[in-house]
Amino acid sequence: MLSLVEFILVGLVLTNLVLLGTSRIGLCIRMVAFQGVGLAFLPLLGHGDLTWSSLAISAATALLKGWAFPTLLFRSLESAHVRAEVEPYVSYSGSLLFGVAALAVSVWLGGRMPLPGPGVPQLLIPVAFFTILVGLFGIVTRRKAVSQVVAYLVLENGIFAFGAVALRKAQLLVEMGILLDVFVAVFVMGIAIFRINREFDHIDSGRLASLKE
Amino acid sequence: MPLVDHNAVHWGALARAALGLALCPLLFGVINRVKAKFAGRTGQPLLQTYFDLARLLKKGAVYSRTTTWLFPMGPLLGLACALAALCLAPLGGMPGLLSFEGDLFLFAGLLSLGRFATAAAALDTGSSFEGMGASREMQFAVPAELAQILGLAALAQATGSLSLSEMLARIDMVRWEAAGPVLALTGTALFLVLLAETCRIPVDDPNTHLELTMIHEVMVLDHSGPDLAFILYGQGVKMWTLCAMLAGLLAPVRSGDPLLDVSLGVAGVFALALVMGVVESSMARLRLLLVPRLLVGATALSALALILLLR
Amino acid sequence: MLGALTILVPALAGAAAFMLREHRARRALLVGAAVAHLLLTLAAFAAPARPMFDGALLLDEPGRLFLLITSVLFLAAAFYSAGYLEREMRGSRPDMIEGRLFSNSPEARFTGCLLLFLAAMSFVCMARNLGLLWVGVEATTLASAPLIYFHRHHRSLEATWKYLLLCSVGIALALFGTYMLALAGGGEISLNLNALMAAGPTLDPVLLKAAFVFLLVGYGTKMGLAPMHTWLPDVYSESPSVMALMSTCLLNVSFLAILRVRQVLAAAGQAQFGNDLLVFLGLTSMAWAAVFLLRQTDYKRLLAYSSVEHMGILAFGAGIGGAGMHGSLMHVLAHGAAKGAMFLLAGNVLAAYMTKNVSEVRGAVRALPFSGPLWVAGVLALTGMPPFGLFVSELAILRAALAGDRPFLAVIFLVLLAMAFIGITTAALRMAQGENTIPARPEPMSATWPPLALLLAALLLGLYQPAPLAAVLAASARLTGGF
Amino acid sequence: MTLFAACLLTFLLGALASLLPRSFRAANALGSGFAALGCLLGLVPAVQALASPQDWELILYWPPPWGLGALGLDGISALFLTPALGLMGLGAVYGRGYLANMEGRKRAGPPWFFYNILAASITGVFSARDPLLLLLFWEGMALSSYFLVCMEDRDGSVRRAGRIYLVASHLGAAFLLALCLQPGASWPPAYGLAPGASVTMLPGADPAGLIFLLALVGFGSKAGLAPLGVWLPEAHPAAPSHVSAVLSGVMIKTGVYGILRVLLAYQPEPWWGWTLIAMGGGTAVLGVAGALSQAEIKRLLAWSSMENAGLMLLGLGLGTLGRAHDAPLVAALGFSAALIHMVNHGVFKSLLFFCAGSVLHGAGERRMDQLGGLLKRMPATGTAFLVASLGICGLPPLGGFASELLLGLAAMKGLLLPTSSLDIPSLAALAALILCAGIAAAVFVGAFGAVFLGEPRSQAAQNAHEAPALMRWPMIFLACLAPLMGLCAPLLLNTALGVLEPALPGAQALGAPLVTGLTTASLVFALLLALFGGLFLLRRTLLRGRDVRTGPTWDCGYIAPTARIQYTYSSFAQPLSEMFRSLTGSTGSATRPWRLFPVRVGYFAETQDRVLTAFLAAFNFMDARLEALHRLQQGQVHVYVLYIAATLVALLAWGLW
Repeated sequence: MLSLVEFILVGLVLTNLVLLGTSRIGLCIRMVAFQGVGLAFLPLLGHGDLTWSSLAISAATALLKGWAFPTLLFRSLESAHVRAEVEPYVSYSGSLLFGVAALAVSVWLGGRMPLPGPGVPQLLIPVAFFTILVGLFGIVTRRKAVSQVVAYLVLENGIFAFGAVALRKAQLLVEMGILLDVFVAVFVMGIAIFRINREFDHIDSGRLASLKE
Repeated sequence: MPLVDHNAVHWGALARAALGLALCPLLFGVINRVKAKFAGRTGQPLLQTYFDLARLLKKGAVYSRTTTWLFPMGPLLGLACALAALCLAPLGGMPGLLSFEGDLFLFAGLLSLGRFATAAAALDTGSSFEGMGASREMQFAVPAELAQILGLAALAQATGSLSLSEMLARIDMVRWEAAGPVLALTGTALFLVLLAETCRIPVDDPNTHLELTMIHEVMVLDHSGPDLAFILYGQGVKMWTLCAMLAGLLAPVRSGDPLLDVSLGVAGVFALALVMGVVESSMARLRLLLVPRLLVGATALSALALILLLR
Repeated sequence: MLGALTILVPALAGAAAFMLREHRARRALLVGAAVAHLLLTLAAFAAPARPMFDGALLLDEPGRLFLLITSVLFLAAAFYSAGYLEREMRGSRPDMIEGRLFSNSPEARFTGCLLLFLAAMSFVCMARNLGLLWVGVEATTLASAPLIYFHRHHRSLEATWKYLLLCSVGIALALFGTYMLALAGGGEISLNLNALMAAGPTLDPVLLKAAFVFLLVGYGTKMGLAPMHTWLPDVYSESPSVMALMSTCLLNVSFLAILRVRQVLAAAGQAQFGNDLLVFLGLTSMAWAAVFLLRQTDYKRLLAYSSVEHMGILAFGAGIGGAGMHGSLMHVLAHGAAKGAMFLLAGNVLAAYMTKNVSEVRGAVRALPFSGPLWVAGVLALTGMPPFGLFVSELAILRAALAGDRPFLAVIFLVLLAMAFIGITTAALRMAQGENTIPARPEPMSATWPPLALLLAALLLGLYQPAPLAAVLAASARLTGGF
Repeated sequence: MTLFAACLLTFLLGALASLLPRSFRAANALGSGFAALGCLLGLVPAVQALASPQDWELILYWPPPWGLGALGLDGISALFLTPALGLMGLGAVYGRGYLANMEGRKRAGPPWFFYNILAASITGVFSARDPLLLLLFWEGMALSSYFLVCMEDRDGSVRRAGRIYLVASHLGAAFLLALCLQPGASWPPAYGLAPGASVTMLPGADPAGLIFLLALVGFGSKAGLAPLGVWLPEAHPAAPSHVSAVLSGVMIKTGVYGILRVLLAYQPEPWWGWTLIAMGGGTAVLGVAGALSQAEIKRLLAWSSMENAGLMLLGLGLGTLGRAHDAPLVAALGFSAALIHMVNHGVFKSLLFFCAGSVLHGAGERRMDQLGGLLKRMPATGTAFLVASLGICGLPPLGGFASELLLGLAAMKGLLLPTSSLDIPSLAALAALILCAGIAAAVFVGAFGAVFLGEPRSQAAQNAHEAPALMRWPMIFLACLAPLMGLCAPLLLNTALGVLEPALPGAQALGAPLVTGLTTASLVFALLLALFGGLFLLRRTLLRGRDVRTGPTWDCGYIAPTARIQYTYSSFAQPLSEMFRSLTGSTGSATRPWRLFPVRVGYFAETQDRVLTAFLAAFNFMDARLEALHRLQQGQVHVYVLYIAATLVALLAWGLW
């Protein structure tokens, strides 16, 4: 069991690095989808007993993160007829270097955290931190609105992974609410991107800077 | 122990005041006579001022169309102030009619009220010359008043009393020996103030004939008849009062006998008139721009005296 | 169950508003729902607090306080927007800054989202479970996004985007913080506030601190604490004034969320840490706002920065604790009323002068016989002048700060207040005075009564507090770690 | 007590009532009527409290948030309150006439609303027995006066003045907040409080000294002390005249009142006195020197208000030094001098502003160099102005002299003390006093001459007309009061000493000889008046039946005199203002004669207050620096996210290490 979890986590790290390194938005979206599917298993594997609630949660997660978001993002990407390039402020190699640094930092931070009980891999907290950092980094450095949303999803995934550890006894209400919110958030963002593209003929959020002092 | 009991009316002073009222026009005569002698002329008779006053009082008057009711009040108030001041001033160490702690401020206040009245009356004519004169008068008054008060403060410090009569009564040979230089400084300062207040050379030339250079004379250009008489007499009273005080400071001979003291005081007053005459005939009036400096100098003198006492 | 109704009624009304075709009926629905909500709230005041959904929802004293101000502001907003939507031109019209054509988004969406927004905020007011709290706060964000984009032009779209992105990031951090809180409890306990507070001393301090930092930054982003407030001026200046008014409630409920978390911190004996952070962020916000209030050229942004300033005051008061907490809770009410009135008045000024530029508005007192004087009064209220409520609350906070062991904080507080005062009055009074640049004009009822009522409320708070209100204030101050 | 409550209530009712009616006249009548009535009601208990100490306290059972506060009248309050109420009442009567000619241009409601609020607040400030109440009334006073100052807000300069005033008074109030909110603060501070007994504000700092400084800055800024009161010459002239009268005649005193309370409460240190005397002397000289070079009459009056505030502070300073060096006589003299000067200045300055107002009303011209010859056209106003000028210059036989005499006496007594501890400050005070008296005389004789005497210099002055009765009577009343106050100076002094008795035990006994002294002075006044009357009669008899002709003014043979050759105020004051140019930085612009036949020759002076300009420059500098920070909000959402992340990291670093 545990090895599977670790396998997922390593996958998470690798996908993050890919996200940092790649220039194609489409690839980014797929990577995030992979992450989502992977994360969907965590509620089941995190701790021994299978409950209906955890089943439901993982199913919903898989459905949303694995299918709904990617389709939504691809839709808005197609609607905006732009080059599917990430166009970051920081070069790809620079981003990768940051990734390495972030990994180191998060491993160190994870060391400072108390042990999250039995049956939970050491790796999980550092990985979660790492994913969150990568997400933030993505939002800060990516130009296109779509890629910012993608980065936001990464951030979300990191947090979700952490939550899978933190909330050992899953609370259906809370989890569902959270999932729903995230879904609506992404949905609204998608609409916003669609509008932006129609108004400005670009989705470069770096150029949305008319409101300032 | 106070030599003079305040808050009491000194009836003897009435006589002294009357003396002043009678003799003050003579001061002009003395001064003019001294000047005439210096100039080698025979000069006017000593009593000329009395004649002038009598003639003026007999005359009618001419008023400018510009003026208001305020105009004739000026001379009246000026004279009234001078008289009131006379009531405060001691003569030859003998107290004035009224005295109280701090009457030196009242004394200065009366003088400046008279000045205010004269200046206002001058402005009432709307003449540019008289406005000029008033401006100068008020300007010179600022340092003069300062010098006077600080000088009197020095006297107060020296004698430890705050009323004119008291402090002048306390000045005698002993104090001169004790604080000679200080009293001398104060005396000089007060003498300069005297010159300024009575508009004598070197501050002002009473018998100049060019309006542009006048100060006091130009302010009274438009007064005539009894008004002019009041002004003239007021000048006399003012000069008498100031001279009396200064004489009391400079001639500190106090015999117990009141008659002797008073006569000494009167002698001192006329001696001062002589000195003024000598000054007038021996030097020219200062340039107007220099006058404030002279008076500020006087202020400096009295301030110096005060500080010498304080240390 | 009354509490639950305050969520259900607006939610259902919102759903209905999407369906309704008829404009007039929809507006009636809006006002009706607002009135009903206020009535329910007052009723809930009377009724004792009963937990719902096994303690997930509970309308305790702080919740009531925030629910009350939310409900009152919403009522004013409803009345105002009834007339506002009436006056809003149909079809596309030139934008007053860029001159391009733009149109409004459908009124149904506006009204519906407004009601859903209210529902979400009521939900936040009574959520006892930190997870549900988070859900509610995020829901407010999502429900309000379409409101910002009511006028469909570039700037409002940009504002919407920034709002979405920044708030989502902040909220995500808050979620992380929530999880950390759970982890601090060893992951075994639920996120229920009572459970967490019960487990207080056993919580892991390091995790707890980290969790609080995440939650503070996360909810602070929505509350508009500098430097996370950056979305706020854009939103306030580009959205209709009704939305701006409601977002005042938004800031308030986020503050409530922070207070909830601080309760846990206090239970764990870490209150001092939380207070230091609050004081620090509070002063930072006040300073930042003061800097941007000086020489501010856009009066809607001016109001926005003054909101940042007042959020700073709230945080400062909460951080000072003791009587400061009481003051800051009272400040929530007073500031809510005053700021709401100011936004509506700003809307009137904008409608009359067609410009948001301070230097182009002159003589508002003469041009707008009602809104002009009200505007001046509002400026005084906002700058904490007597006898308005903000004077009292700021006085209480200042007093607590002076009585505390760090009086220099009070000195800084005073200086920043003075700077803000100079900035606001210089700009706002300049607008009111002088020769009016536009002719005097009559004003519609619906545009003048709501701000007047709100200002009167702010005034009343300064002069007199009804006994139940005072009781609730005291109780909630006690609950949220003051006295 | 009931009367006092009724007074406050009347003000509040008046405030509301003046807003109700739509017709101008009704609002005007209501507002002024209520204000006047309130003042009358208040005067009764005030005078009672002055006569005999009152023990009642008006407890306000106020619901939360304020809790209860108390109002009360002890001697000091009463001594401040009595003239205040009287003047505000007269101001109300005058204001009704003054506003009447604005019918159609403005609404009468708001001005009277704020006037009533102002009256209520001032009454409250003088009678508050609780720091919170004091703050409340203080802010109310500042706000209402601000709106009154801004009444003519169509005028840009008025707006500017208002802005400066608002900011200044708010900054001042900030210090009062700190003063009144410190733990254990009480108002008025109890007598004989040990330094720092109640205060724990800044550990380490000398608490009583800190309180003194807070009070000095907070109250002093309202009293117009340089350099804090630089707003004063801007704000006071901008207001309508009856308001200027209240601001200058009454509101300044609230500042003096506050400082006095603090000084009496604590055992002062010598440096307090030095500070007060330095500030007071500086203010007095700066104020009167500034008045020298003013072009507008109301500005001139405002500057002279600054001077008089300085004189009051001199008195307070001497009194403080007297207490610090336990010279009870000097203490009693200094404080009572300040109190009496407060009363006198109130009367005279209000009267002066009334006159200035009626000149404005009658001639519609505020520049002195455009006026002239008004004494013929507005005799009542002119006479009143003359009387008030004599009073404000401290000339006998009017009240002003008494206070300056006491001030001088205090300084002299300080000099005469055997110890040398008071020498330098007393000397400085004396010099400043005399200097100011001299210059003030020049200023006011010049102003009076330029405005009321000579020939009118403009058409406006030519067509000037006397003020309506409603404006005339208050002036006449005050003008008649002036000589009375001179003759009743001993009574006033006795009252002041009695009022100070609780704070300075034995003051009355020490002051007794001075009272008799003042009585002698009043005797001299009577003598003076008698002499004047006698001479007047003498002149009448002399001139009866003689030919009294009228002719042109003696013009030295110049054939075509015009009104423009008269000395203007600027030229009248020029020699003196030259002396003080370095101090005031007055900008005199002289057009010197040029060529053989000079065309235009002129001189014009206007003081641009240096301190104020310095302050404004500093503010603008700071503004500009801070504006540079606006770049932080530069519109890029990425950077905003970075802010969030940075804050997160920073706080985490703070929290976890």
